[in-house]
Amino acid sequence: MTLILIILLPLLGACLPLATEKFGRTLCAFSAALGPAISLALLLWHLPTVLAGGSFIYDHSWLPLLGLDLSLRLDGLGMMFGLMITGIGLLVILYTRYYLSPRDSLGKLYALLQIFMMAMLGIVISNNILLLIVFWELTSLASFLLISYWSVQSDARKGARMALTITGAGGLALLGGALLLGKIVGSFNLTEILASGELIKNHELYPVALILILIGAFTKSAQFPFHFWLPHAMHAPTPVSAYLHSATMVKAGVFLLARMYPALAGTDLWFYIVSSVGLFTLVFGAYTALFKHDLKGLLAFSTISHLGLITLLFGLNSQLAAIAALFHIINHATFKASLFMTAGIIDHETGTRDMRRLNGMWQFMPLTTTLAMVAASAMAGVPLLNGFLSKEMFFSETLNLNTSGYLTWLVPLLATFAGIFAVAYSYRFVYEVFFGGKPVDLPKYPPHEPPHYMIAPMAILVVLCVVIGMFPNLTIAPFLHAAGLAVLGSDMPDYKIAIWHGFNLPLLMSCIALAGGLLLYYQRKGLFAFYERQYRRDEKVMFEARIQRSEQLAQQLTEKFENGSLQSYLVWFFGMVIVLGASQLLFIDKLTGSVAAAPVDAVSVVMAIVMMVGAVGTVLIHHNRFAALLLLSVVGLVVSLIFIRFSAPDLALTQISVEVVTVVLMMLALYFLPQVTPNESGPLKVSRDIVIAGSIGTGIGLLCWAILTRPYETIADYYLANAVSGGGGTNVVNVILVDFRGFDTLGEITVLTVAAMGIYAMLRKLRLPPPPNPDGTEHVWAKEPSPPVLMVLARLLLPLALMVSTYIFLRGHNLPGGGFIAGLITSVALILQYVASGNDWVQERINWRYRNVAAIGVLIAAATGAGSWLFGYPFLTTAFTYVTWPIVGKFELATALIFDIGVYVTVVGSTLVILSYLGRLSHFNRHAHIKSLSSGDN
Amino acid sequence: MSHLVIAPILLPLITGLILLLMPERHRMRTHLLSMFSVFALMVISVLLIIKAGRGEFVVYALGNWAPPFGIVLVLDRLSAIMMLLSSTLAFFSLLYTTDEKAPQVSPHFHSLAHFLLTGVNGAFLTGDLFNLFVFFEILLLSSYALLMQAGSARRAKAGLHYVILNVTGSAIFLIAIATLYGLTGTLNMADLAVKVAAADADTAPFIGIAALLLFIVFGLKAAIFPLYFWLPAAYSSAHGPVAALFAIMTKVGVYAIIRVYTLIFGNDAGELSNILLPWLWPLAFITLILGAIGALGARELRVQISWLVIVSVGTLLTGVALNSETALSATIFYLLHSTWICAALFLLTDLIIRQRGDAEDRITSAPEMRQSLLLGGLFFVAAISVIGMPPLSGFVGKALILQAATGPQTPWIWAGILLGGLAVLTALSRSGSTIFWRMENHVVTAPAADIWSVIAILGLILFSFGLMIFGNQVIAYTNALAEQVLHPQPYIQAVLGHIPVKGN
Amino acid sequence: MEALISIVIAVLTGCGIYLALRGRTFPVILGLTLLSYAVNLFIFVMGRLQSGVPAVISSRDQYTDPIPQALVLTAIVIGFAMTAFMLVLALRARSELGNDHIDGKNTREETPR
Amino acid sequence: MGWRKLLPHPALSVFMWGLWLLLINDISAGHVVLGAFLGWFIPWITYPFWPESTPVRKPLVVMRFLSRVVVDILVANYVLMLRIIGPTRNLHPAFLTLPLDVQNDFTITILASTICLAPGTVSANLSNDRKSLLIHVLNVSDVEMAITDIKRRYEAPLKEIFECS
Amino acid sequence: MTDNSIVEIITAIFLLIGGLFALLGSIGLARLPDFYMRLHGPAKATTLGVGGVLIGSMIFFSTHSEGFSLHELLITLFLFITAPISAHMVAKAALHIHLPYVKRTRGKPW
Amino acid sequence: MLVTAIPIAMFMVSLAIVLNLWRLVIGPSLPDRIIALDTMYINTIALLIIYGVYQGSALYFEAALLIAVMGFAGTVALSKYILRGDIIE
Ligand code: NA
Ligand code: NA
Repeated sequence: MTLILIILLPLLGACLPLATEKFGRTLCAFSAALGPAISLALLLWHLPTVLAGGSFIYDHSWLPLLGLDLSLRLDGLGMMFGLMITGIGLLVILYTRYYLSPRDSLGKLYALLQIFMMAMLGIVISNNILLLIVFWELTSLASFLLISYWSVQSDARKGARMALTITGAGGLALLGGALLLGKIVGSFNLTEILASGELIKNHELYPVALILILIGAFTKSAQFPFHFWLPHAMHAPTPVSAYLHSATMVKAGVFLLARMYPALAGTDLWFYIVSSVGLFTLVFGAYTALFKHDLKGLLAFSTISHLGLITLLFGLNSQLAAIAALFHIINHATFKASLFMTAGIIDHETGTRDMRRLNGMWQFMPLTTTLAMVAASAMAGVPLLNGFLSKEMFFSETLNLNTSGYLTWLVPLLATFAGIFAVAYSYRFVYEVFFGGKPVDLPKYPPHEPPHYMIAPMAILVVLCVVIGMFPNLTIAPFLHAAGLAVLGSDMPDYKIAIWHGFNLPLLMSCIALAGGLLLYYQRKGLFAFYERQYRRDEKVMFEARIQRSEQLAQQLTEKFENGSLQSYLVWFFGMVIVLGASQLLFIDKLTGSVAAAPVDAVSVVMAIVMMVGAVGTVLIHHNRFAALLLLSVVGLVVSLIFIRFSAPDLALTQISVEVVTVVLMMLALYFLPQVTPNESGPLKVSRDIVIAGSIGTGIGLLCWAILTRPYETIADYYLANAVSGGGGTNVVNVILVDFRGFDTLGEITVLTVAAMGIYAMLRKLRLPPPPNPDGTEHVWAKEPSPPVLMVLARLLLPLALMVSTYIFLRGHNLPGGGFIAGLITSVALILQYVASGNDWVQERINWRYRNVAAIGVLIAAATGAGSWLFGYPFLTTAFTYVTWPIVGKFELATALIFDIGVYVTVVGSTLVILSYLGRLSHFNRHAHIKSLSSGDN
Repeated sequence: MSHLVIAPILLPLITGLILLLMPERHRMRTHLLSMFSVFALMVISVLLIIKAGRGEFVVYALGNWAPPFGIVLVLDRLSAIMMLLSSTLAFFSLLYTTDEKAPQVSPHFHSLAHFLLTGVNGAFLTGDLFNLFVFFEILLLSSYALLMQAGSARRAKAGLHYVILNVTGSAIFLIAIATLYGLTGTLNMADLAVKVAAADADTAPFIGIAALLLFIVFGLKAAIFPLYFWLPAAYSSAHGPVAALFAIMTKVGVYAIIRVYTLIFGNDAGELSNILLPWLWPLAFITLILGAIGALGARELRVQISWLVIVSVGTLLTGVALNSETALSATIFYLLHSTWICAALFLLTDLIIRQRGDAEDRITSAPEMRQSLLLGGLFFVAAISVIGMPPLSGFVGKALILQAATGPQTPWIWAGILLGGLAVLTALSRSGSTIFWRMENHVVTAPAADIWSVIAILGLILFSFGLMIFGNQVIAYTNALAEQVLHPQPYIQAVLGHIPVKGN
Repeated sequence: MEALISIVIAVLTGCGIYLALRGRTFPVILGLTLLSYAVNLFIFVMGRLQSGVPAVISSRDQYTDPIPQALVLTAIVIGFAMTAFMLVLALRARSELGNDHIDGKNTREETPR
Repeated sequence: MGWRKLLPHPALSVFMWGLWLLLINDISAGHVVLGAFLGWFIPWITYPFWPESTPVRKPLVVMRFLSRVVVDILVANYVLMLRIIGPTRNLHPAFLTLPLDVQNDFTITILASTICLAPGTVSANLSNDRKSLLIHVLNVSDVEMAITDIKRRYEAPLKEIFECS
Repeated sequence: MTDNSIVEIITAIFLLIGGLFALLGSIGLARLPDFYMRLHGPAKATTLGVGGVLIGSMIFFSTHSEGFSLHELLITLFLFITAPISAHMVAKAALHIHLPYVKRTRGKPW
Repeated sequence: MLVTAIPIAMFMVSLAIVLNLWRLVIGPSLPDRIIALDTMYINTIALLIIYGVYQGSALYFEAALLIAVMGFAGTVALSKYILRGDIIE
């Protein structure tokens, strides 16, 4: 449980600074330090056991089905990192208190730092690789926010995005690798994974898993070729750099190498990849660092180089090298953090970090100068400082490669080479900032020593460098031993950290490095010129350009498909239909089935021809819209004849009614549209469309033929058998509509109502003048609204039509008819009134809110359905009974009839909403038009 | 007998109708009724989940007609969880519109939203293929109407494309249904499963045509390549709350694909077993990739989020294509996550648009937002989740799907999902950092976000959190769900063995 | 007869799809209407072709299959609702886009107001 | 006036009653009752659309008029049909302007309809002042004769039925 | 000759006459030279033709099922009410757009 | 008798419909087309009635009635469109 506390305390601490910020900076800093301090204390509390080789484990089931558990383990490696994270973290908190200008929110920075700290602690004491990844990604996110702390600066934003993109990508790769490991081992528990090294390394997926995990580690640790985000992360406030980019974030990558060492290391693949990446990064980073004029830029590349060194050590597949790597992790953290703090102090005091302007600072800040010199010396590998010790181990390991070939001499050579550069840039750091003449127009002048409390954290770290360097066995050895145990297990080699190993090759290399470095620095002129000529590319610009290029490409590619052309979308759609349909149809051996076709009669052929002429005619004539509408009506008419011909009178009734209402609707709409379709399609497009239309038409025709010539078993008999006894009606189609499948009908009238509402909503406030003729003239319309002859007759027809409607409605259950058709007849009769006498006239006579009518209709139908609940039956269960009344005689009462009334009411309501609102459209516009005319007169 | 199963259809239907009858000026009353109804719906879905969680099928025979003759509603784990998803989504989307000053909500917004819910829930519940068509139409028409609530050139164009494509899709849907009926003589999905499995070599290829045509229809709704082209324009032109509601619609397509291609054309379908699979996974893969590319290239936040919807569809259908219990379970988990988060992002974008003046949600520098910290924070969290970074649910969903990948296409799927995630990360980090950080020096005078709007967004994000925290229970449920869905025999027996209430 | 009806459906489908691929709203709606006729006929004939035997229970013992008929009825109504909606949408689009092109492209014969 | 509201068009009601029985093809008691109800109900509910009453007088004249129209339709149609399929060059079409004596919209409507039904004539337009009717005649030799013929055969009886006061 | 066959013959005659008139009306529509002349065919002949067919049907069903079948009268009535109005409306439309008429037509439309 | 008369009558009406279609396709004017369509509706009624006699079934009567009603409504609306453009004003 305390393990969780170790992780969570910083998180809890994240809230405190935000709250205490307004009570002063010191309190804010204290509140920020509280969490990490307790975490540190808890770690120290566990320290004795861990140093003795023990470890603490906490297991809590979280998502066992995913394999993600809240499983924690505090062992030597975790302890080492944990102390580093909390310890340096506390120093950074203290440092930040003085670093940050009052303009910036201290609380926010603390909060983000603490979130980061929590994530980092989580990484190092996770005992579940998925949990590790959770924390891993959290560090990426937190660092994103930290780097972009000054988000108004474009560079900060870009740097943050770059870091996030690169480390995020690495995180994804790591996730992949981890899942593969889980697949191989059967568990995500790190203890189990680490114990299954042999299994993993012999698995066929090992190379993939290894590479994915290494990508994760390398991106985080800024190894080549993923290194470039780190220099640009320097736009973060310097405490952030001191923390993230020396001690923690970038160390997560090498931590992962250490953590996974038992499981993944030891193979040739590991050796070649890890060591060559490390080697290259080491050399490249050291080389580049020398030429950076920005203090933090220099430190960033130096960090890259040192991380390369650590990586190289892990890559060497030797236990001693691993120990050296662990050692260097600590050493690098101490001197690099203090150097970043130095950079921060310089920046803070002078307002610049440009080494070309900074000179002779020792006069202004001697204490800082002293401390920086020590730290830089540690970085350079000067004896009696901690950097020297691990570097010596490194040099000696490069000499003990257990491979043959050119690597045996190349590695030590390049290591020395990198050592030379390290000395050179360390020297440059010290010399060009603190000595070497007078400062050149500093933004702040004169600089002076920063507050003591700002120097204190740096001083503590420098003291550590010295103490470790001088008394390694008293200070660091136990920690290193414990960490080494965790990494290497029982294979712990015999090793001795000593300042003096006698005159040997590593010492020689160190000496060469020191001497060569100084020499190099004083001969730097030509080298700088060479560098300026050779190496002028800016990764940020390139990265941004690459991202922008990929965004542009993405956009172009997207617009290829997403071109805003409905025709193109439809072509894709129909293309899918053709491809998928053909994939089946083309491989059919027997198209025609076993059922014989019925004979053809002359009238049917004639009517079929009429219909096809109508359809083809609609296509040919479609530029003349009104005429096309008329031809379309022919098709609709023949469709209803086909329904009649093949025994479906209900369908014919519905079809013919819907047809007319549709045509009326189309005319209402056509009034506001151009009367003529321009000829826009080129011959290519036309032939393409003909091919598509022809293929699908043929396909559907063939499918239809194939089905019609095949037998099928149908459930129809059941309906025929139960329509009268169970549904109370002899018209089976109607009984299906109101009873067997009444739910469909309820849905269907809902659709109608929704359509009406949608149309109403769309027409509200729509202003739309009818378009002019193609030649630009206005249409000339008749002056008189309606011929009186029509008005008179329409009124006469209304009762007649209502009678017919009643008739159709009442007989529907037993004979063709029903609520839907009756509703349409009523609507058409009313529409006729609108057509004949105009909107206002009808509105004076029926001022229903048609929308409500439609809604009430659906409610009636639904309520009828729900009525069956009262009797313990499911929704829409119908009941009917035969009643005998005097005079009237026996007749049927059926709930289905009430349902059908609902249908009727809905149809009337929604049809009238649609038609009357569409009709009113011109009304609004005409009034608007008149108004504009009259205002124009005045 | 319990009528609870039909409540998710009837409750929104009747609410929608009553809302239509209420006078337009009673805005708050309408809103309250609407909210109350959705809340009740949420409670009902929870009850149904509990019911379905026991592993039994609840078969509700409408009109008391025995299947396959009447229409049945079938509640199983899959339909139950989908309804929970739709009701929560609706609840927060409607909650978002509480703001009195919000300009966009037209008088019929609430009733149309309820009709949409009717359609969605009906589609989830029905056990009848034609009835599925009817509910599809209800939800489509409601969505058309919701999309076209107010005018704008962009919306009109998007709406036109959306409607015409879907009307064409409906025609294909009908042809597929008719073909199935013409060859098997039934519409009940369980019965179809039996009949299709028994189809002989003579008729099977024609049934196969219907099967593939159905995929085109569902694929159009789900927005799979090459049928998704309508989506970015339509979703991005809709108002925030409408777009948030729309987040469920692609999932209806995904649901239909899962249902039909496991139940009817699944492992036991004889000649037609898994007829879809050879097509599904490459298309899903392309969808995923093109969606990620689209997100990368987007110039507006709304458009970008629309592409994220497509990415999620690609991911989901990849999961479906794997045709295994673990994969399906992961898919459902991811489905819950992606729907909630995409909805939250749509709502959030709406708030952003309101505070950015003329720049709206274009990914360019603009005046500072009034509440940039609040909105930025919400965006950051939602973005993390949608990218699939820990510690939010997207990570779990993605990890589950990756874990479930097996077979020869595994490298593709891994590459697709991981690289897609990277593209989305790049895209969102660009849009987020530009919108929230690249600010000009003055602030647009816009009203502060309504508290309910913020709560709605937070709520959706919290659901995503919940998925992570209660992940194990959720995964246990989705595992059981996947087991149930991939072994449809009990479903078929439950439906075809259903006995109507006596006495009719 | 089966061949004849298949040809009719094929022609209707083809014409409908061709028109649906045009560039202006009105012809597209005409095309979709044609397509819906084709589809309705297709559903209808799935109950096979029966002459003179409506699904009304009487003394006859032969009937046509009522289910496709019921489906067509629903399809007709839904098709009507969709057509109406599309028409109004076309008006809305002309109002917003200034012309009746399905992609809102400005063309010669009409300039946006 | 109470009964006028309750039973606005008694003749129409009776007509509708008959119509119902005609439609339903069944004179069972139930349908007689239902028909009576509908015959009352439908005119009552559509009353706002047709508020003016059109009292029909002189049933004898009505009968005479109707039979004349029917005979005209039957006999003259035959002649006309022969002309349609015969050589079209022999047809002598004309537009006639018929000055109207009848004033009531309803009467004009009936007249226009009758002219349309009558062979060889179509009433094509009604002037805005409702004083004259434009008629297209398919084949006419004497224009004046035709006009007086129409006035005598159709307009006069209609005026007598509906408008003589 | 049985009653039945007499009825059949009468029915047949009415159907044939009706069909013939319908055809004649449509021939008129198809071949007459100008719109106003073409209008005459459908306005009357076709209506009459349908009337004939309806009478045939009335006779047939009155004798082939129990009771009279008079409901065809309703269609006839309806057609006779509406056909003239249709013709009038279309003619009015034609006049409005100034459709040309053959030269020999006497009188002028207004 | 009836057996031979019905096909002949039906064929005559079908021919009439073909002639209507001919007029409808060639136009030349819109009123021509409207009247052609109207006539086609009426001929369809005839066709239906004859078919009803042929089948001996009264079930086609309603369809015929409805075609009459709808045909009229359609023709009126179409004519009004030419006259006024705006059919509901
Ligand atoms: Na019916
Ligand atoms: Na109008």
